[in-house]
Amino acid sequence: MNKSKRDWEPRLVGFLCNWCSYAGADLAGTSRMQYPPNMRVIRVPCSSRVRPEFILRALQKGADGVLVAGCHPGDCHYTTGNYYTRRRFQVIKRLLTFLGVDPRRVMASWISAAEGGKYQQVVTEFVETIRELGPCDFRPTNGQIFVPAADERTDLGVVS
Amino acid sequence: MTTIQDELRETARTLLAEGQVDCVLGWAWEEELQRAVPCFVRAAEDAKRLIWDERCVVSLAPFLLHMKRQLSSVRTEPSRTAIVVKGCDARGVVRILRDQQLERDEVLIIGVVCQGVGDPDNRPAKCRECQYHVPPVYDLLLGEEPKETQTPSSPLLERVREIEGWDVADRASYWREHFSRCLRCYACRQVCPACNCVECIFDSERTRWTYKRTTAEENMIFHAIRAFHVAGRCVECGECERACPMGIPLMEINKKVASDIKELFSVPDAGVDLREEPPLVRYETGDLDHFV
Amino acid sequence: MKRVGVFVCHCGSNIAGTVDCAAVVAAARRIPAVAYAEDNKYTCSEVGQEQIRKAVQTHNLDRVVVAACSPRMHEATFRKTIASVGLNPYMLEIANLREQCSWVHSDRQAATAKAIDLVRLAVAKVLYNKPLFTSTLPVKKRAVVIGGGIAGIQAALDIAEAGHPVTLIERSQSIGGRMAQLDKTFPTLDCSSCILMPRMVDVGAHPMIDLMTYSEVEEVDGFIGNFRVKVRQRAKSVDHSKCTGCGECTEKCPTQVPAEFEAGLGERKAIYTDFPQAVPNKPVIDRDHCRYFLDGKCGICRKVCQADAIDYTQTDRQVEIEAGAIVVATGFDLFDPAKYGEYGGGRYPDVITGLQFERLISASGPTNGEIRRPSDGRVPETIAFIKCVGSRDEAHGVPYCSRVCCMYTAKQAMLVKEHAKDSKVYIFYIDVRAAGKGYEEFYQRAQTDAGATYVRGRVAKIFPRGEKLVLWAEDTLIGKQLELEVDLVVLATGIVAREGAVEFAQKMGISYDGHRFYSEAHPKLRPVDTNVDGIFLAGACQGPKDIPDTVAQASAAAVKVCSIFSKEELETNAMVATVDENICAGCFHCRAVCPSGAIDSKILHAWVAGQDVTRRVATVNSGVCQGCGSCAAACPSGAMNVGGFSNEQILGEVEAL
Amino acid sequence: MKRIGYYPGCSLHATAVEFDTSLKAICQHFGIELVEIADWNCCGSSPAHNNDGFLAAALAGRNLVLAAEQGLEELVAPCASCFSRLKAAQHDLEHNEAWRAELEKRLQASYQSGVRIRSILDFLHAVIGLDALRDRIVGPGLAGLKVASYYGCLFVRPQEILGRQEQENPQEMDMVVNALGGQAVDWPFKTECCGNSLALARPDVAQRAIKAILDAALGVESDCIATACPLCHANLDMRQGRQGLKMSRALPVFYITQLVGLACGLPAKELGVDQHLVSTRSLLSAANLG
Repeated sequence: MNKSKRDWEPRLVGFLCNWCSYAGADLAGTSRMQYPPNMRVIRVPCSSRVRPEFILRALQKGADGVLVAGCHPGDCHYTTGNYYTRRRFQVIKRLLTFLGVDPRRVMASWISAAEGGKYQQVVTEFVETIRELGPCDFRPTNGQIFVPAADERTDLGVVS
Repeated sequence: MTTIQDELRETARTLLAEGQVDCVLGWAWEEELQRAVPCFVRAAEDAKRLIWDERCVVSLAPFLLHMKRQLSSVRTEPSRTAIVVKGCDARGVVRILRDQQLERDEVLIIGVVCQGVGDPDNRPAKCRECQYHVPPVYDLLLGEEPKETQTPSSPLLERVREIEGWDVADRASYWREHFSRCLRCYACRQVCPACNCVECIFDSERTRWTYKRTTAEENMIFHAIRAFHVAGRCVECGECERACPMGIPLMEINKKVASDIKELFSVPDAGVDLREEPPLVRYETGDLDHFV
Repeated sequence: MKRVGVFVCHCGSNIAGTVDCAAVVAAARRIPAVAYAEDNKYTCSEVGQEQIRKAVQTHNLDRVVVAACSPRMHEATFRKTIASVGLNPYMLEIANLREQCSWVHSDRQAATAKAIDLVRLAVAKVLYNKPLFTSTLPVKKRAVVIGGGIAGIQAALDIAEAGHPVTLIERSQSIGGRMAQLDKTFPTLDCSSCILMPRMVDVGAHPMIDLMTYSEVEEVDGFIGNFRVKVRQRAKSVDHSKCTGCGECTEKCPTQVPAEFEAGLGERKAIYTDFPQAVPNKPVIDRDHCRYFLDGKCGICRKVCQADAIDYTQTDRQVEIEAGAIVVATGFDLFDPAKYGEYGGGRYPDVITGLQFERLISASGPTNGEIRRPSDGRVPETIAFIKCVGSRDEAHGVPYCSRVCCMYTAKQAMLVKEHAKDSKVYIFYIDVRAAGKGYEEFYQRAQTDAGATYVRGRVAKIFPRGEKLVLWAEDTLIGKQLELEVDLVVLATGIVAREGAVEFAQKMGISYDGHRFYSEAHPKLRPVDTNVDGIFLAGACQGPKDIPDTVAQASAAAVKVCSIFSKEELETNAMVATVDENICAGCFHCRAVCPSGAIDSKILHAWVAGQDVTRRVATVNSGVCQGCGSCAAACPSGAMNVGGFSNEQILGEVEAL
Repeated sequence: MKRIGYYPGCSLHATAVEFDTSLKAICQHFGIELVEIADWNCCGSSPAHNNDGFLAAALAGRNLVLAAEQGLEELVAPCASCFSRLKAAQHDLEHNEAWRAELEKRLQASYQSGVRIRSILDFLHAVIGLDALRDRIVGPGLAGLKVASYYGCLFVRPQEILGRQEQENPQEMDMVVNALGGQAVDWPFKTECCGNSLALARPDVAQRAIKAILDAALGVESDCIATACPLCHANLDMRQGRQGLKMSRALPVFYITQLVGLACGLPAKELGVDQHLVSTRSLLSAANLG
């Protein structure tokens, strides 16, 4: 069913909070810190904006690993957002592990706006971990990636 | 000597006669179905139809939710309903009250002391490990409180620990097999006191939360999200597993989440205290922090 | 049918250097919903923006994706661009091809593939964008300035001069801060008090400035235009309305305690003013050391006070101030010399800090301006200044340069000539940094006129030998170790963040860097803003700096405050939460997680089957909501959504993975 | 009867024999059973770790394996160099999987971490305890004897292995001296270099270092110097006789264990105080000790 590991490149999704982690990622950029290009970043106002539906849908749409990143507890721009993230994420991660998703596929990290280096390190290590782990066998079993009929998605369609 | 059932009927009759309540929601025996079914008694003389014995398995709490939805669309002047509850049902009522779907004065809780329902030599899992023989919340209590009852071990929790012990691939195939049988009939949602959404995201047309296919993966997403939505609020009443036509062990998932939450945030059981706060909408600055 | 315009930017070579922009444009054109796609060299330039405007009109686009630098850079710019041609400013999404793609990947093929993906994600998201609108909120035209040093004083005066009321909050008895402790200032050697005191008097007398000394900020909430600042005014035990500042009580008070203002070299009474020219020039009682409060005896100050101003019964008062903007000017602390065991900082009395030396040469200081050794009061014949003590020092966690020590050490060396002209001065340094205006010339004068001997090398050890202090050092220019006997050692200790800076930052909701200095919104373009709109920074609390830069920042912060107050109303955040009342079940989990208390409830009436039926649902106060989205994640049914980051938009991006 | 492992190291059986005899005397006095590690080997000292990291870790590491095998969870290594080498080996073997595996292969024994290595100062504080010292001194104990406590380098550095915060102004030996009724003088040369092995290769450099230490001790009018490292003792005691030092008066150098013995009234013979080059007799008789 899944592509052989040789020609497979890990696809990662990162939900980055706008005030800290996204800014940290930008800092890694302005400091020209190099890291693998496997991460697709989705910006959210706060890490507490991330719903479990997004994480599960991402895994199902071909992501081999999902990162949720936010400000260090106490530094949240909205003061309490990441406290809720911390509670929700621990419950959803244990639940997914229980239901058979490898725990290393879903991770959370506190990355401040001043920690460009940490963002580079988290992404690099995450790509390596997922490369070892192999593709996420979460896609529908009959092999082809589910693509709704063209008319049902007139507005978007599929490019690659 | 008078049985609980007699006391129940007498209580219902007086409540209705004195007009303290508009309706008493209890169980009645349905001959053709050979099953005890929910019964809405509105006239005092019908109180004698109410029964109480081991056949009263169905939890009546969710019906309060449905009544409220219909009632609010029909009745305006304040109505008050009495409901007959076992320990686990009472936790369901607390759930509905704490989720602000009902005002406290809209419901009168008649608690009955229960030693377990269903088939005596094959009790449902929830009865075998039940700690709430006496409903944690009630206005009236029928039956004497048992002397002291030691807290039984939890076979369900042991089962969860066992599953946790397997390696990831085995767990994945275990659940994939169960979820491949799920019809998405949503019975588990209909009987759940914690599922009080007006429109469930899985029915939503506007926002494409999920696809309508019932593959093992889609069903896994449904069950993971359902378990998360009720996380910290599930009162472990076991109705979802009982109602599931395909025999999917939903209580194993609920027990897993409930024990995780208890361990992570050291909070009491859900649906026991009328002042409880759902743990996932609160925080402590000192919460555990496994993050990198 | 939705018509998306995609504009891929080269950003000179910043993006085009690693990403094949033409390929990205070609890929974008293949997306059905994309009606027009082009690339240009500088999209944010006037030319680039004009091309967007033209394309929107000619191709009748209804939403735009700009694939360029980080949205945190020019999202606002491009929103104005599309608004100028009639599009709702929020029908825009940015794909971050620079900071998170071209700059961080070197392989052109992989970077281009990722760029295409990022554009696809942005297009997928923009398809679900909805027009959003701001509303307005009244601005409370009062500023709160926290910290009464030169930064706070300057900011307060500038704002007050612009005609807006200011509350200046200072923790100690008097305003003046670090500058009041200095004798002279570089590079002009003019007297610190002479240039500071007039400003302090202006603040004390200014009709628009409420001065709250001996007070601390306890809590800050609210948002730009509508902050609520809770301040604890500590009991002064002196009724300043009656007190005439005659000083009789301080004179007669029997209790002597070390004076914070004198940096440990001098004493003050239990009822005291920080220094003679203090503003307000009315004392406060230090209840931790006053005998009356310790054991109930004494009460001399009350006896001698003709104005009957002493009032032991005063209690702390909590004051809540409504303000539209806040300037943080909380200043800095000095590196603790005791951490340098090898120099005997804090153990040998004649090893002092630069600030203590300032107090020695200050006319109002403990030695009335004479340079005397704290140990035996003798005038030191040889003095050694050691620079970079707790600066540029990884081992002690202070890797940065504190910017001011080279200049004030040169100044102090010149002042030795004035106060003790026969004394010999050595200055141990690594590099001399004199980058300000007139600074290099000042440094040259320190060597020629003052005859200070600059020795390039770090001092390894200081130890007493008889009356003298022995320095083991090295002179790296001549490659020799040297041993030097001196009478006084002055350590130029580095500037570090205030103790408690982190707790204060968390109280304000502003972020701070690895060294606990407060973080500016952008190091080059927004040096006085913080990440919280309406809160500005001035002075060393943002990082080590000298007085000219501090005053410049203070005036900059003041202008930012005045620009807020120039508007009658403030535009509120457009990207706020919204409730779909049809599916809200009224469980109010949203309200439980809302950090700004923006969620309320209301009763919905519906006419059903001839009956008026009621239902309670949540409502959002769009003025207060900051758009964090916690509620949207806590709402199981998705009734609660957030403009700009709606469930549909994020799911759209996830779909395009 | 408290039982604790003992790793003497080569110098305590040779030039620093009085360190060994005084330690055994006070252990006997305080009822502590010293169990010398059977078949212990050389700790490698400076030559090993200057040449081959693994050799240094293995040499010292073998002693840790022996200690664990002989059931000694806790051991005292009085010599500062042995203490430092054992701690470094423990640190390396716990962080370097390859070296650990190699050592286990060569010794055909498994390395268990967790043996608690105590310096002599740690031993005096944690095993005997300051209170016990105060209780057991005879009469005025050291009777106000002014002692300059000299720590040298290996008790306070390197920080990543010893994890000490205070490296410039340590207090452990001063506290012992005060507990013994002596008067620990505050002086700035507690951790300055004693010249170490340069005393052989470059006597001129070593002499300058030693002179600085001795002059500083004389400068604060101390009666004697206390030390806890055989090499420091050798440099400060043996080299005092050189003419170049031109010292105003002789300055006896004691091991801290000898001072403990003296304060507890143990006979001088047992403490080996007469085996120093700088005579201690006149000072001790003046203070009627030993």
